[in-house]
Amino acid sequence: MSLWTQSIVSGLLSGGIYAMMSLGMSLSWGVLKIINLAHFSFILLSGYFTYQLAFSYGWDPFAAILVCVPVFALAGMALQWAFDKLRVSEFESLLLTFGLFIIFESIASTVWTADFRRMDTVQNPYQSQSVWLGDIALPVPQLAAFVVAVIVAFGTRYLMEKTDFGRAVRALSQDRDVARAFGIDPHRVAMRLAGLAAAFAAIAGVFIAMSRALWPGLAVEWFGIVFSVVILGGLGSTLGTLIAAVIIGFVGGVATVVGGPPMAPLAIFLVLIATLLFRPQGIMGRSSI
Amino acid sequence: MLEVESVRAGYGQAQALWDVSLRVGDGEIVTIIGPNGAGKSTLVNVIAGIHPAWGGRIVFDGREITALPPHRVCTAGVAVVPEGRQVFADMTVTDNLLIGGYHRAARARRKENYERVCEIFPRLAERANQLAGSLSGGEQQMLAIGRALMAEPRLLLLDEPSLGLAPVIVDTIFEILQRINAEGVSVLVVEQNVVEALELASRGYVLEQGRIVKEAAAADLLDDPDVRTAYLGV
Amino acid sequence: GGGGGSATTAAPDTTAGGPATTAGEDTTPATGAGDDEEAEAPSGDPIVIGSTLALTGPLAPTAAIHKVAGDLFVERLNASGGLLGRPVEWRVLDDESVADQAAALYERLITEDGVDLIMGPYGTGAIAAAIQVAERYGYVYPQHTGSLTYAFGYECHFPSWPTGRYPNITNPELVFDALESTGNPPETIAFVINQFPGSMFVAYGNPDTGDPNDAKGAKQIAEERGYEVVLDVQYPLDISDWGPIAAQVRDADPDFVYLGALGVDGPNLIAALDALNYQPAGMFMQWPAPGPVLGAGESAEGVLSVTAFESHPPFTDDPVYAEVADAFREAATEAGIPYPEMETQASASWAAWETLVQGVEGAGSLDHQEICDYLRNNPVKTIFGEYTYGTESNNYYGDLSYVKQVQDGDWWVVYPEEKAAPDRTIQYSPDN
Amino acid sequence: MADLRFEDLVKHFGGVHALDGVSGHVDDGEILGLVGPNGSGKSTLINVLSGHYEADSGRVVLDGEDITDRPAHRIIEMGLARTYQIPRPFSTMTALENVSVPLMFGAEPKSPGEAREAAREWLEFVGLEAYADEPITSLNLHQLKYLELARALAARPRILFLDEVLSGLNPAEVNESIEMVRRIHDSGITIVIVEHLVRVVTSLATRIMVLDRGKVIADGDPGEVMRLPEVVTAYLGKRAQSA
Amino acid sequence: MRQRPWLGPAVTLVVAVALWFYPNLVDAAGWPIFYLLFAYTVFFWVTQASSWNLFTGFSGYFSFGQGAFYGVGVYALGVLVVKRGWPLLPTFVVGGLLASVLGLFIGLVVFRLRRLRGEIFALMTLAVAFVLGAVARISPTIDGGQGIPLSSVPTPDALGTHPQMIFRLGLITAVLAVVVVQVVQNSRLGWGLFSIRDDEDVAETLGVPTFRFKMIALGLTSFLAGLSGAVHALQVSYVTIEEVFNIRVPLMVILMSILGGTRHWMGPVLGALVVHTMSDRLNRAGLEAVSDIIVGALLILMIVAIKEGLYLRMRERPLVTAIGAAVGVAAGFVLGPLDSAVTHLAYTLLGAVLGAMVPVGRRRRPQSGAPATQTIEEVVGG
Ligand SMILES: Nc1ncnc2c1ncn2[C@@H]1O[C@H](COP(=O)(O)OP(=O)(O)OP(=O)(O)O)[C@@H](O)[C@H]1O
Ligand SMILES: Nc1ncnc2c1ncn2[C@@H]1O[C@H](COP(=O)(O)OP(=O)(O)OP(=O)(O)O)[C@@H](O)[C@H]1O
Ligand SMILES: [Mg+2]
Ligand SMILES: [Mg+2]
Repeated sequence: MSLWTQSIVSGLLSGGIYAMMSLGMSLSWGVLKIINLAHFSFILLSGYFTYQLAFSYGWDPFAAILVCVPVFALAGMALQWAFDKLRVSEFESLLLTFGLFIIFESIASTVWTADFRRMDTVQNPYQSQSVWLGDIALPVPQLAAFVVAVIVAFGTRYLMEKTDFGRAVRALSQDRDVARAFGIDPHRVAMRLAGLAAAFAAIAGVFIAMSRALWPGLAVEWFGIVFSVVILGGLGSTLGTLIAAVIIGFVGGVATVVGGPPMAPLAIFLVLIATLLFRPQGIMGRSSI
Repeated sequence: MLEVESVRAGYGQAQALWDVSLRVGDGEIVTIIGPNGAGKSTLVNVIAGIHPAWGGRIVFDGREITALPPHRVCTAGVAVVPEGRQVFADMTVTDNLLIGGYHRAARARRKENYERVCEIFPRLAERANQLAGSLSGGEQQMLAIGRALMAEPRLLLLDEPSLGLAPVIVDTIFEILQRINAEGVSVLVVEQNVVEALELASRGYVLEQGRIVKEAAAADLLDDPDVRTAYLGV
Repeated sequence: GGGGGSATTAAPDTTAGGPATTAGEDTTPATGAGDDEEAEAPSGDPIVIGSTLALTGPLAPTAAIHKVAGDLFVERLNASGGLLGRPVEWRVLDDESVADQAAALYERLITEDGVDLIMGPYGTGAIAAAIQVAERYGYVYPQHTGSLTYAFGYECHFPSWPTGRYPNITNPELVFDALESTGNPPETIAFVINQFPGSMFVAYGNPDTGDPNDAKGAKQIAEERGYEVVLDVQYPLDISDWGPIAAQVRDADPDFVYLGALGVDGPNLIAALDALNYQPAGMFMQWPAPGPVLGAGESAEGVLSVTAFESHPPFTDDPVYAEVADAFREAATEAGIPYPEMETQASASWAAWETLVQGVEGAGSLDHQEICDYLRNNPVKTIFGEYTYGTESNNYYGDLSYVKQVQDGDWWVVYPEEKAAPDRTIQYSPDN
Repeated sequence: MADLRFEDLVKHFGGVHALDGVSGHVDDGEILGLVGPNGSGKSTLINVLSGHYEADSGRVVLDGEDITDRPAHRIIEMGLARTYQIPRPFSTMTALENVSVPLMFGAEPKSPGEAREAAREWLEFVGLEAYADEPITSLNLHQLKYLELARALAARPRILFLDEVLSGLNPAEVNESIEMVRRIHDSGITIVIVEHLVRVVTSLATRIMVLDRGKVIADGDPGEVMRLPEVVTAYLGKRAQSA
Repeated sequence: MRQRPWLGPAVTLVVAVALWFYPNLVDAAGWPIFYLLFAYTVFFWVTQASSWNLFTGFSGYFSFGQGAFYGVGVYALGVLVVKRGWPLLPTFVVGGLLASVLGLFIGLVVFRLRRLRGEIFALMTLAVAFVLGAVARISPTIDGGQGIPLSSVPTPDALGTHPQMIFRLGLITAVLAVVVVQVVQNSRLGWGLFSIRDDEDVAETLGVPTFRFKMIALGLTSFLAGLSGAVHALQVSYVTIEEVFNIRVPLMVILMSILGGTRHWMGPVLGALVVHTMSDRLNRAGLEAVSDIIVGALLILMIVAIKEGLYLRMRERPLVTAIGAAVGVAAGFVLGPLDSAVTHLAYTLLGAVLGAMVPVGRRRRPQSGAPATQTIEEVVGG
């Protein structure tokens, strides 16, 4: 029994990391209409920053958030500024950021080599720590990622649905000219949102670095899961993203126990296909129009 | 209030406006009439800053706004009802209206304005949570007008506000224009209901092929034989 | 002076300083090819050796080590007189960890660039793809890490990784022998296997080759030895969530975990087990990235793996290789490799280069048939010792693997006794 | 020979009853004016009849054949074409290409080459020949409406639904357009026209059907219908009544 | 030009017949055999990109399914020929057909649902590739994690040496793909797909049988992708799940098609040629550290400077393109090592691409017209 509960719990918790990686992507794609592959690079680089801060200066990995968030928020804003200037469309953004992705990967491998980088247990004591709920272990990095993802998802949802900032970005994404004619400064608003999305990537990177080894090609492995989460959750829907991530984590955890790890991707993607067939707009997507 | 001097504009290599000049006085209602494709919408968009001017000057309230981006034109006090509705299709009716009152000056009285719009267009209140894109054509037009009213402009630009509206609503629209004008808002309206528009306005311009060809008091235009044959079809 | 030749190498300047001077003082070239004269500066047109490596993509972390090793080797080779008196240039291209890319690149190196010699790439797929090209053009094909021993039948293919023809048998036998040497072998064992062709082969064998010896694997051998297999899971290469696997391991509570691991699978599983507050009595890892395992600290103590060379005695008893190991450490550190010790991967690379060089020197020409014949008929001296390519067994030489273990925060060879580091013995006790 | 009947059509969007049991018919050769306040369900009716939407319930019969569940491309093939109130051109094609698409399909499909030739003439018919090879972005709203018209005509329909094609024209242009609609009608096409310009409807329509909140509230002779008190209060308002 | 839909396919076939003898020329002239392989790889990408474009470029349904279709082809060959001992040549076609069965099955399920468009469709197709990968991993009859070595596949003598054979097989598939796309582009199917891309509902109400057209297009696309995958298996020589069912093929194909332009059959062909030539030469230059940065930067530059795709841009600006190409040729002689035809090709293409980026050109303004006073009969009759 504890095998089951433990596996399900760790599946659910890994949903927290998936969510954290996907939230910014969802915002950027759903609202800014930028399919930002550089988002993956931000996650990876933020992971490397965390590693480097711990390695060179003995920083606690959690403290790395203080550096990574502002750095990548600025980077995200700068990118958005460029996208705005170039008037990049959705598809163009995919290719353009693919170019950036290649460049960032190559930079990472120049700076940190292609070899694995992983904080040891002294630099990152959290990798082997857990919070215990009875006999269920909640590993600290995953738990932290999960908690932060929940907060971020609800916070962002509030921001997008209930505040003027949220309405402004949505309006902008639908009809830029008219939105501008109602006093919305497109650059400022979009850059702030892009900064936010990149900040989420930075946080995700910190948690990734805390729980696994880094290498420059790692980011490609995330494409499948993150795109699945983003689309299953409904583009731009933060709550949907969270739910989708948790579902995927849960399905993966259960499938690993039932049929072995190779079943996990099969189960995840079958559930994904089934869900889309029955709810094609995604979990939280709008149902009308 | 608004001075447009020798404005030129166009699309790509194609010029659509040639040295257009016009004026809207404080508290005035001015109408522009003209045939299809004359450049009326282009002119409205140029004034609102949505479309760039190639040359000329636009002065609003003594301040040059020619090259200002649209959001700055908006904060200066100009709101627009664009041609063909252009509502935010994937946002609810309420959110569309709130965007109307987004800029700082309008935000303070947003609640009252919202209620006022709902009172003018009860249909919008009924559909408050519907996505704007799924509204009927006329309902979207009401929303576009309501949204502009939310912005509390000092100059309201309307591009064919009656488009697709049932006669009974068209009446309402013209009443509203009169009412907000009485509250001190200047109005520049492009309208194909030429008779009603000229009855409402104090002055009118005739725009043909990108050029102003006539400017007169509205009543005079109504009686002008050229205008009558060209635009009233009588 | 020996400096002149280095201008023609493809080695980055950054590594040129240190090792070159060391090599200058040493009269014996690290190749072990045995020419005794004072190193002459190589002259003439460079001999171009072409190869690809997975400089990007999923195999890049390990390939990076082969890059450092190759660069270092070529640099020292040039410093010690080059090959056939000519300077050597290593042209290494990026195959992006993709097999068809590797095949195309070897085709290009051979037919368009007209390289004189080739060196094998890293990664099963690439090795298998390149071997066909090599065979097509009759090129001698030294190669360092191909573990699918049954798949490589080309007669001029010279694998330097000393696992023997049947790593699927020798490897597990070695590990289990080591465990049994403690007098207290495990009773229950868990198999956790990466679904990578090589690790699958070692763990389960491959029944499709027609050779009954290929059909065996670690699991069957464990069962034959009477261990009870309490868990048998396979996981995909790009697994991201180790929690459920760790839970299964904890649940099965085996005396020993046989992890058919690649790269950082090992430390990932250790961290996941740690989070569950569980530590198995013993664990074996197939081909781990050595550095990250050590990074797992306390929990990694006692972890076993296999190796063919470690930079400690008795392996460094030979001063030539002691010096090579030092030079490698320096070069790898310089290149930013986090765990710069010379161990299995780097030494396999080294041995492949030694094979190639001795083949050429032995044949005295660049004629591939002659080189091939020489290597098939003469032993070569490599970092692993004297090596005879076994013409009966797909050119695989015998098994020269040893068991190493993490003790006191570092890797030490612990079994068999004659190869164990001084005062090191295998530590394993399933009872506590 | 074009005889369209529909019975008890119902279409709900969430809580909105866009069509709430609408029955009616379009007789061969008539010009039916379809009017009603905004949001009364006119466009929805056209969407349902043309197969763009599936009705929740009800039946559509064309020439005795039940076409309720036919896919839209079969319906247009049977001679029923429509325009969109808010123009929906194919945005990456030129004006000419837009019009050539329906010519390639339907009952007498043409090859792409032939379709282009024929499309040019339809563009001429609506006065857009100068824009034939222009991208759609250089057409303004009213030009797009005419393009809608050309596209629908190019399908050679027997029944043509016009959803506010003439709105936004000034009175003089309206007069010309009325003539154009007449010419279309004279060529033997039955027309259903939705328009808020009362003058257009009254001068063209041979019969008028009035919708309000998804229900038919009046149906009959134009002169009489437009004087019914419920039509006046729901739709026309005071001024229009006096006009 | 538009009046001659047969012209494109005819030219393609003539070029193909000429190219058929290219291996003999290489042989006779003693050129590097690599040229054959280089050409094959271009053919491979031309096939994949054209096939992707046929469905996605034309209909606008963004598909990541290319990886799945390609993978089915690769594995069909691996499993059927290596494990089951099927003969080689018919298995190519079987690979295509199996991929096409998969494509049609996806279509049957997905196109029934009106709302499965846009990114949802993209995700569905992405998921299919992952599901196939997982199935292959679980099932030992397909792969089971061991991979399939293809070294033992006997190749038919009729097609010559391995490089000659792979060249000719690649040529056949590429020609097939290009001709199919050419024919589709100028047919009602093509126009139907274009209108689906712009507005599917409107297309349907204007008479386009959207479901049938999408099925046909997806069926063709998946067949071509599977066929080409089966051929490519011979080049991969060791098939593993990770290398086959990943996003490399779809990403490359998307990249090439969009760079070249998705609106014309020539776009993906040009995109494949340019991208593969450039990356091959950059790789050869051996600048590991910077070559990726150059690739990335070039990509960004091209996307930013040429939004409509290389082909349309070049056609619009033939002069600057030609000048650019000429400069490229000259630069090849001045800068480049004169050793390789491929290097020269790369310089030429680079010059042409840079030339096409130069912004020049102007547009006319049309005269407005009033509605004509014709009758419908006049229009129809005329
Ligand atoms: N986006 C555009 N690109 C190119 N040309 C355009 C564009 N929009 C409008 N035009 C052209 O500019 C001219 C003026 O158009 P505009 O929409 O301003 O006229 P209008 O007076 O508003 O006409 P209407 O009464 O039909 O609304 C027309 O010839 C039109 O074709
Ligand atoms: N997709 C939809 N989702 C939700 N509501 C819808 C949808 N389409 C139409 N409606 C609603 O159905 C009602 C009828 O709309 P319809 O477009 O048929 O009106 P109409 O009579 O054409 O009005 P108008 O004269 O303004 O064009 C409207 O209230 C509209 O808001
Ligand atoms: Mg206009
Ligand atoms: Mg309507």
